[in-house]
Amino acid sequence: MTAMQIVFILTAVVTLFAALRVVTTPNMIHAALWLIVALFGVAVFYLLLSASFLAMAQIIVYIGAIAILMMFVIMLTRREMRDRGPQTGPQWKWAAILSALLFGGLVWMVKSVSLPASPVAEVPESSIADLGRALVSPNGFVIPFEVASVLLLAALIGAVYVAWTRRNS
Amino acid sequence: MNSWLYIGIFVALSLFFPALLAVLGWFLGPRRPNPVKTDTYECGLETVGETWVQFKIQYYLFALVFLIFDVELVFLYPWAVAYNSLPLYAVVEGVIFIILLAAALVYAWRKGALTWS
Amino acid sequence: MGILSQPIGVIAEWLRNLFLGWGLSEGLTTVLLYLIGAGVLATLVQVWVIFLIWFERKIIGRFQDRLGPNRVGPYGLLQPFADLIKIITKEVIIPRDADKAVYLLGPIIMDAGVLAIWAVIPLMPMVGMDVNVAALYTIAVGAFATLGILMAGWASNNKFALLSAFRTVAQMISYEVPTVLALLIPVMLAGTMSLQGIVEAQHVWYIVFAPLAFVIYFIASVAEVGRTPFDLLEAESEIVAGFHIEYSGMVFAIFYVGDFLHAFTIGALGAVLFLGGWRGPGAETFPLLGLLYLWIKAFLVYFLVVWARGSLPRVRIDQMMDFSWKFLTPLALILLVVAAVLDHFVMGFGMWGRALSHFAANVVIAVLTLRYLDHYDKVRESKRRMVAQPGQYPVARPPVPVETSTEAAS
Amino acid sequence: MIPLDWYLIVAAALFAIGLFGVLSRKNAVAILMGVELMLNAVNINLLAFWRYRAPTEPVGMAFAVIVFAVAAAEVAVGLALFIAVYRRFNSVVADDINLMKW
Repeated sequence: MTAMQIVFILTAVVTLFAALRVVTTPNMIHAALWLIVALFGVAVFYLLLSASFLAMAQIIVYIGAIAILMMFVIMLTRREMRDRGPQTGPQWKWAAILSALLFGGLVWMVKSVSLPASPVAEVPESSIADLGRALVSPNGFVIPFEVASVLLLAALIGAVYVAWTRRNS
Repeated sequence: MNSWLYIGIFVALSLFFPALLAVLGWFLGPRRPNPVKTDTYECGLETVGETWVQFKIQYYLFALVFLIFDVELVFLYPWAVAYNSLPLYAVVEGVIFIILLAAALVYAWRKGALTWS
Repeated sequence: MGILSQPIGVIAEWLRNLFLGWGLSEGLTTVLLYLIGAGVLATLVQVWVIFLIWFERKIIGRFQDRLGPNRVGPYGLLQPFADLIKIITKEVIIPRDADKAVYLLGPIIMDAGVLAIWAVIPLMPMVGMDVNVAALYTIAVGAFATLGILMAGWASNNKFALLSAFRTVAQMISYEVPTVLALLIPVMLAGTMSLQGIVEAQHVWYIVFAPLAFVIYFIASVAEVGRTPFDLLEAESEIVAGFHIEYSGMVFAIFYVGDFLHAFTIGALGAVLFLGGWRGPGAETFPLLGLLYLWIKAFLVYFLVVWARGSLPRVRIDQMMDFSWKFLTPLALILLVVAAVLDHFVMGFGMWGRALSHFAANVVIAVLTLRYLDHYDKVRESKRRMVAQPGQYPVARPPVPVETSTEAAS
Repeated sequence: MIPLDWYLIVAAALFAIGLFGVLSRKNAVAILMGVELMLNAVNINLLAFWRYRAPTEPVGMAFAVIVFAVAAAEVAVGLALFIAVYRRFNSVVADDINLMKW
């Protein structure tokens, strides 16, 4: 067992435990904080996969912005500091069975195909510059790149329109 | 990979140092809690009402505009790294991207979402 | 390869051989070396903060025509240590209704989010961990400082702490946008996100290329730290405190230390990004000189922060939000577009030609911005309701208003 | 070196947990958190396949970046809807919002 594998297993345990807490804890703020731990674990996975740019983007976008936004909304949409009562619906047993089935099916599928044990090549030094070039090259992702920008613009307009009314103050 | 090992160790240490300070303070300081001392501090008065205030939607709007900007800026960083080797049309594509970003800003501005009231 | 040309290398080599001589494995030796390096740097930086506290009190004292601390030790140098001993013996009060784990984690995460930035700062040539996303790393780590504040405010179970945390976070994320935009310009000019690479690319300091970007970076960072003139959330002279109202003793001191450390860290980052980092005469042959240069430059920027604190009045929250979203962000966007288009055409002009054309463009933008602001001011002035002004009107009663104010409605 | 299927199994577990969250939670924000977990699981898969199959080409990274943008847009609009709903119903519990149910 190499050091990388130990780091991987530790990260996996922490991430999955945090994810479980996200879906089970009754306190919504705690759920958001556990979500941050889980997302941080995913960022560590990205680092292990040599995708350092995406690891940083994960932290900036998910932890720095999305998680903060979620905490804001949780604090905006509640009437008491402490949440009381169960936070899961009556259908939680069916949900658990379905999720377990899905997980079992996925594991069976992963195990039934032969997958490489090690990467075919190293990630080149210039991978970030390559990504930058690919995002604006006509043979690459220029259309998704600009469409993503338009999508975000649309999301902003939609969200501001929906959430913002003059009367709320 | 080695650099990330170092950074990982550094991050762990930077969590450890303030934690150590907190533990030091906990053990070296006195501990004599009483109901008045551990009460919520509100300028010396009794706490009025639940600890819940209807916060303004304003905060959400700032965080929202920030989220959109953050994601788009993350898109721009690879473009900036590759900048030196980009042909003119690729630079222009980046500029179009920035202009779309500016359009988002202008919309939020015109809508009044950025005005603190 | 003497101790002067490769100080860290020599020491690291010596330690490595020592550890290997003890029979430790190669991997464990590397981990131990990193642990020692990180530990030494983190400790030095934190001890440095103690000196900074003394320095800032002294300087602010002089600004305000006082002496500052002068009782404990020569020039009051030991004052922060006396304060430290005092605060360490104070009780850590945890409010009854607080969410204890989150309450204690808040300051720790906030402080760690500042300290961890030092992992990637290039201290001298060849030293400092060089990752290819270091510029983004500094922003990513900064996100944790924001998170720590939100946690602290929420866990205190105090509506004023929570309200203040909301405002602080709104302020921090608002000013993060211009910071990130300003950071994009050095990255674009250097063609790399590695801070070591950015320093090496600065044959001409980037403050010549992009003086306005430096100004934006500086203002936005000061606002992110929440220093005067942007400290309305903990306005010491007006309200009790901000999000840390329920904190006391050493746990409060962590916030305090984090605040000072953050101010110096933005100085170091500003020096690395815009002032050439460790660059200076002889730095390549004697790396320790590079460390000295970096420290002096970082200290200069830090002094600017203290200077601003000593001389500027506090702004209102609406002014502060407007300043970020309606002035700094559009300006940074314009700067970015101009720099991107201009640099493509002047790339072949040689180092100084490129630098000077960027500088000229910056001057033009600065002049246009100032003229626009002047014009905007006049327009606002003419729209404002006329009020009595001493000396202009003999009676205190204002004349009939010509135009009603439009500002009150918005 | 870590085998590829480790990543895939962790991603599958994360996806299953996210799905459980989406199906079982009552609070709408918590449901959105489950969706975030699922999106992250997908991203781990994308990057793992990129790393092991085609690390020399930036395709996988570009895909992951686009997923980021979609996730951000989804969160922004979703949370805005919750705020609008909260203003109307004074609740973000999914079962309470049943105006369109019958």
